[in-house]
Amino acid sequence: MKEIKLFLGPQHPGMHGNASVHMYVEGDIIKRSYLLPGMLHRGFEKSMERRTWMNNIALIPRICVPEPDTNEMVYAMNIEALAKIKVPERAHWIRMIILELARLSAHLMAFGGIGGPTGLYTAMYWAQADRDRILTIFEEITGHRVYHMYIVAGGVRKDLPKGIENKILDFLNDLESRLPEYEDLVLNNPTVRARTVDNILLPAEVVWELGVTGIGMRSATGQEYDIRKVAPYARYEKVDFKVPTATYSDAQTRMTLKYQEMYQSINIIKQAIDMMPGGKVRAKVADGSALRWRVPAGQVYSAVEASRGEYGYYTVSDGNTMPYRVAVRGASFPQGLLGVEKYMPGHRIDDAPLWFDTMGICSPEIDR
Amino acid sequence: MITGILTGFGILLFAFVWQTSLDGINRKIVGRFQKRIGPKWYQQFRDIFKALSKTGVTHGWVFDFGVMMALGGIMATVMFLPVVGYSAFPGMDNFFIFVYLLAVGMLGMAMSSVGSGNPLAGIGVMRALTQMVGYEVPFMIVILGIIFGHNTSSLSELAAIQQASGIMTWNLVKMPIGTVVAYISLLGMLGKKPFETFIAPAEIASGPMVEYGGKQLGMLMIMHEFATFIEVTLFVTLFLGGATTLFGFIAKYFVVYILASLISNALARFKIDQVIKFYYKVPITLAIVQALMVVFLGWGV
Amino acid sequence: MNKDIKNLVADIKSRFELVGEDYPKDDQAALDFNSRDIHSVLAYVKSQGFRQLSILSCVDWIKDNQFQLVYIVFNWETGIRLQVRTRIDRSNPKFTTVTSIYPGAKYYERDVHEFFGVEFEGNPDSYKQLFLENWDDMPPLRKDFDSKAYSDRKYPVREYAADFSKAGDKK
Amino acid sequence: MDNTVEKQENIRKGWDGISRFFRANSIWMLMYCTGCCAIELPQAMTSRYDMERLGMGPMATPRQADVLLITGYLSLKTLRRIIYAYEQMSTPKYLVAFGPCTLNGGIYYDSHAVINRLDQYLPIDVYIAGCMPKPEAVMNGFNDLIGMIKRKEANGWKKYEQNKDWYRKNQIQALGELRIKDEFHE
Repeated sequence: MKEIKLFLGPQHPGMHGNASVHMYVEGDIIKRSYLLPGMLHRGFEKSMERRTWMNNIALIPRICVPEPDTNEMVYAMNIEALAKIKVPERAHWIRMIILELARLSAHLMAFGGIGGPTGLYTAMYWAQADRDRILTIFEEITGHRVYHMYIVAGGVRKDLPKGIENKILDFLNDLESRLPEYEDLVLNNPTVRARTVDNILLPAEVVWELGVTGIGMRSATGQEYDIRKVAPYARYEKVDFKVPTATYSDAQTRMTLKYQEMYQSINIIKQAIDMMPGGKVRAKVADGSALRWRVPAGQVYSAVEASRGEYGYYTVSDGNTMPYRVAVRGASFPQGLLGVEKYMPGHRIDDAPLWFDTMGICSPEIDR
Repeated sequence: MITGILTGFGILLFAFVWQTSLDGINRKIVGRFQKRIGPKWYQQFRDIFKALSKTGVTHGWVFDFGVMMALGGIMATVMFLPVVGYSAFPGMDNFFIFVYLLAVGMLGMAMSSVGSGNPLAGIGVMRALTQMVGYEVPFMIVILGIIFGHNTSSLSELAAIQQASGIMTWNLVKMPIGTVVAYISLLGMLGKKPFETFIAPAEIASGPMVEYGGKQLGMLMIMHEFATFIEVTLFVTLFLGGATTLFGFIAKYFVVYILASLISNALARFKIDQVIKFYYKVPITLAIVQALMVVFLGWGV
Repeated sequence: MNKDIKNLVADIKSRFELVGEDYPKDDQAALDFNSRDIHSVLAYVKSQGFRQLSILSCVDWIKDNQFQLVYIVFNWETGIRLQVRTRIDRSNPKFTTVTSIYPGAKYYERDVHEFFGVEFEGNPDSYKQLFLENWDDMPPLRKDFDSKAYSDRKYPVREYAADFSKAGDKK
Repeated sequence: MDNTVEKQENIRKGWDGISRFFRANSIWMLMYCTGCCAIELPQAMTSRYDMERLGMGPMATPRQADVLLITGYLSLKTLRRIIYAYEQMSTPKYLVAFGPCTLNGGIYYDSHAVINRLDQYLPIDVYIAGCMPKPEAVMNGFNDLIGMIKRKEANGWKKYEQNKDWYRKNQIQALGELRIKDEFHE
C-alpha cells in the first residue's frame, strides 16, 4: 500500500496548541510519526538571562499557557532555595490555593478538551463556562485572568482580598454539584467509551522508558507517584488528600483520573481555606531596589506537580543581578517528542488527536 | 407542463427557505443546549450568501464540474419530491427515483473533492462511501418491507395509505422497529454524530470539504440544505404519514430534524470501523426482524 | 540534610571519584564527576532507584571555556533528587550519548545540541534541527550569542514618530 | 453607451453593498492558535461570551475562513506557516492581530526567534490591545472589524495584493526562503 504523508497541525482543529505531527500513514494506520515542535519557540531560556531576577517574574508565566502558576512557583522555590529566604506561613497556604485553582482550571480545560477529538463539543462548552468562573476568581485575587505574576520570591504579591474565601467556596460547591453531570456526559457516554476504552495504551515499561510523569505515570504504575506526596512543597504535607491511581492505562483511565483529581483539588482548597493562618504574606528579599537584587551563587532544581506531570526549573546563579542560566523541564516533553515518535505509530488516524489529548501534551512548554 | 415546472421551482424555493431557516433555528437550539445564546435564526442565510460572494479557488475542471453536478443533481431530486400534495411530476415519485438521483449528487461531490488532490478529502470521501454502505443496507431492508406491505413504491400513495385513519395507520405505529432503524440510518445520512466520521473536523479537517472555499463552498452548503431536505422529507413521508397541510409537514419535519440534532450534540463520534460494525450489528438485525414480521406474519400491513 | 542522601553520597564516594559536591536543598545533592565516569555513575544510580531522568541540561561557563552537562535524576520512592554534573571542553564540545541508560534522553540531547552545539556521539538524530528552522548563526543559548543584536539585525523594529511623553508635557 | 456603463457601475455598487452586509455579519475565523493569546479565544467562543452571536465561528481550513487571527507573538516557524495559510484563504480576507507582540515584539523584543513587527510581513486590519486581551477586548475587536467591513475600510488584502513585492521582500529577509521542506527533523 502506498504511504501518504499527513499533517496533524499546526493549523488543524484536532491539534491543541501550535505544533505539528507529521504522520506517514498506510491506509488508516500510522506507520511513522514525528512531532515538529518549535512553532512556539520564543527563546525563554535566553531571554531570562537578559533580565533581572525580578523582571523575569513577568516573563515566566508565559512558558506554559494553560497553567502558568506552576512556573511562578518553581521559579520562586529556586530563588528561595538559593537565597535562603524563609517564606511566611500564610503565603504557603495562599500559594497552595492558587496552585490548586490553576490545576482545576487546567483539568477542566483538558477534560472538556476531549470534546475536540471525539466531537462531543457540548462537554467543551460546559467545561469552558465553568473554567471561566475560576478565571474570574483569579482576576479578583491577582488582577489578571490568565497570567497572574502572583507567586513571587518570598511569598505572594499581596494578600487575598476580603471575602474571596466565600466566593471560592461557593464556586467549589457549585462545581462539585455539577461534576456528576460531566461524568454522565463524558465518562459514562457509550460513544465516548467506544473511542477510549482499551485504546491508546500506556504500559508501565513505557512510562519508565520515556520518563512520563503525572497522570500518565500514576495511571500505569498504580503507585502514588505525585510530587505533592513524594517531595511535598508549600504545605501539601499538612492537608489530607488522596492521589487517584490505576494499574491499567488506557485513554478512559487517564480521563477518569483527571476527573477524580478535580475532586481532590476541591478538597484541598476547602481544607486550605479552613486551616490558613493569618499574618504576613511576603518576606522582604532585598534591601533597597529589588531590581538590583543579587541572588547568591548556586545551582538548584525544583519541581512541582503540574496538571500534566513534573514541572521543573533548573536555575543557575553566579551571584549576579540576572540568572546565569535557567532550564525548563516541560511536563510533556518526554511523551510529546519521544512518545510521538515511538508510540504513536500503530494507532489509527482517528486516534491521533485523542492520543495527543489524553497524554496531556502542551506545546508551549515543549518549545519554550 | 408550465404549472408542473412552476410547482417544481416552488418546491425548490420552499425547500431552501425552510431548511435554511430551520438550520438557523437549530443552531440557536443547540446554543441553548450548550448554555449559550446562539446566533440569529437567519444566520445560515448570511453564511451561504457570504460564501457565494467570495472568490473561489479552482483545482482543475473536475473540481468545478463536480460541484455543479452535485448541486444540479440534488436540485433535480428535490423537484421530484411530493410535498403536501404538491408535485412537479405527478406519478413519478417512485421511491427508487430518489435513491438513484440522490446518488448523482453524492457522486458529483465525491468526484469533485477527490479532484482537489488533497489526501484528507480522499480519506473523507472514502469514509463517506463506506458509511453509505453501512446505513443503506438496513434502510433499504426496512423500505422494502414497507413497499411489500403496502404494495406500492410511490411516495404519495404511501403517504395517502398512512393518512387513512389518523395516527394509527402511520408506519411509526405499525412498524416501530423499522422506524427506529430508519431513524438511525437517517442520522448517518445527515452526518450527525455519532456518524459524523466522514467530516470529522478534528481528524481529517472536515473531510471532503477541506479544499472548498468561497463560491464552491456556498454551492455545497446549498446542496447540503437540499440533501437534508430530501432525507428528512423521505423519513416524514415514509414513517410519519406525510402531511396534508403545510403546518403538519413543518411540525413533523421540525421534530425529526431537531431531535436528530439534539442526539448529535450529546454523543461523540465513532471511528469508521465502529460505524460499520454498529450498522451491521444492531440496525441490520432489527431491520431483518421487521422485514420478517411484515413478510411472514403480515404485521404492520 | 536528609539521612538517605548522606548514605547515598557515601556509597557513591566509595565507588567513584567525586570532584565536588553541593547540597542546595534538603532532598537534593549536586555531585560533580569526571566526564569519563558519567555513564557508569548514571547506570549505578539508576540501579539504586533513580529511574527517572528529569532533565538533561547544559550550562555555558564561558570564562572557564567549559560546558557543564547536568543530568538531574529523581527517585520516586524516596523523593531524592540528584544532580549528576560534569564539565567538558567548550572549544570542542563532544560527549557520548546516555540513551542506552535513559532512553528518554534522546530529545534532551537534541535540545542541548541545538542550543549549545554539544555533539552526542551515538545519538543518530542529534545533529538534526528541531526547534529552530533555517538557523544561520551560532547555537543561541551560548553566552557569546547576543539575541538582541540578532533580533535587531533580522527583524526591523517599529520607530515611533510621535514622542508621547513630550506631547504630555505641552499641556 | 454611457448610460449602460453607469448602470453596470450602479449594479456593481449595489452588489458590493449587499455582499458587504453579508460579509460583515458572517465571519468565519481560521482555527489556528498561533500564540498564547489563543487561550482566551475558547472563553470568547464558548458559553460566557458566545462569539456565535456575532455570526462568527471557527472553521477547519484556510480555504473556508475569512479572518485569520494572529494570537500573539509569532516565531519565525509560525510566520512561515501563517503566510502559507494567509495566501490560501480566498478573498476578501482579514487579519486580526492580538496583543503587543504583533505590534512591536512586546515582551519578546530581544528574542532571537520572534519577529518584532508583523505589519512588515502581512497587512493587519485590526489590532487588539492587552497581554493577553480579555474576552471583552476580543469581542470589541471583532465588533470593530465588523464596522470596518461595513464601512469598506478593511482592505488589508487589497494592500497585500498591490504591494506583494514589498511584503515578499520582507518575508524573505526574515525567513531566508519562503517555501522549505520541513522533513529536516524526522
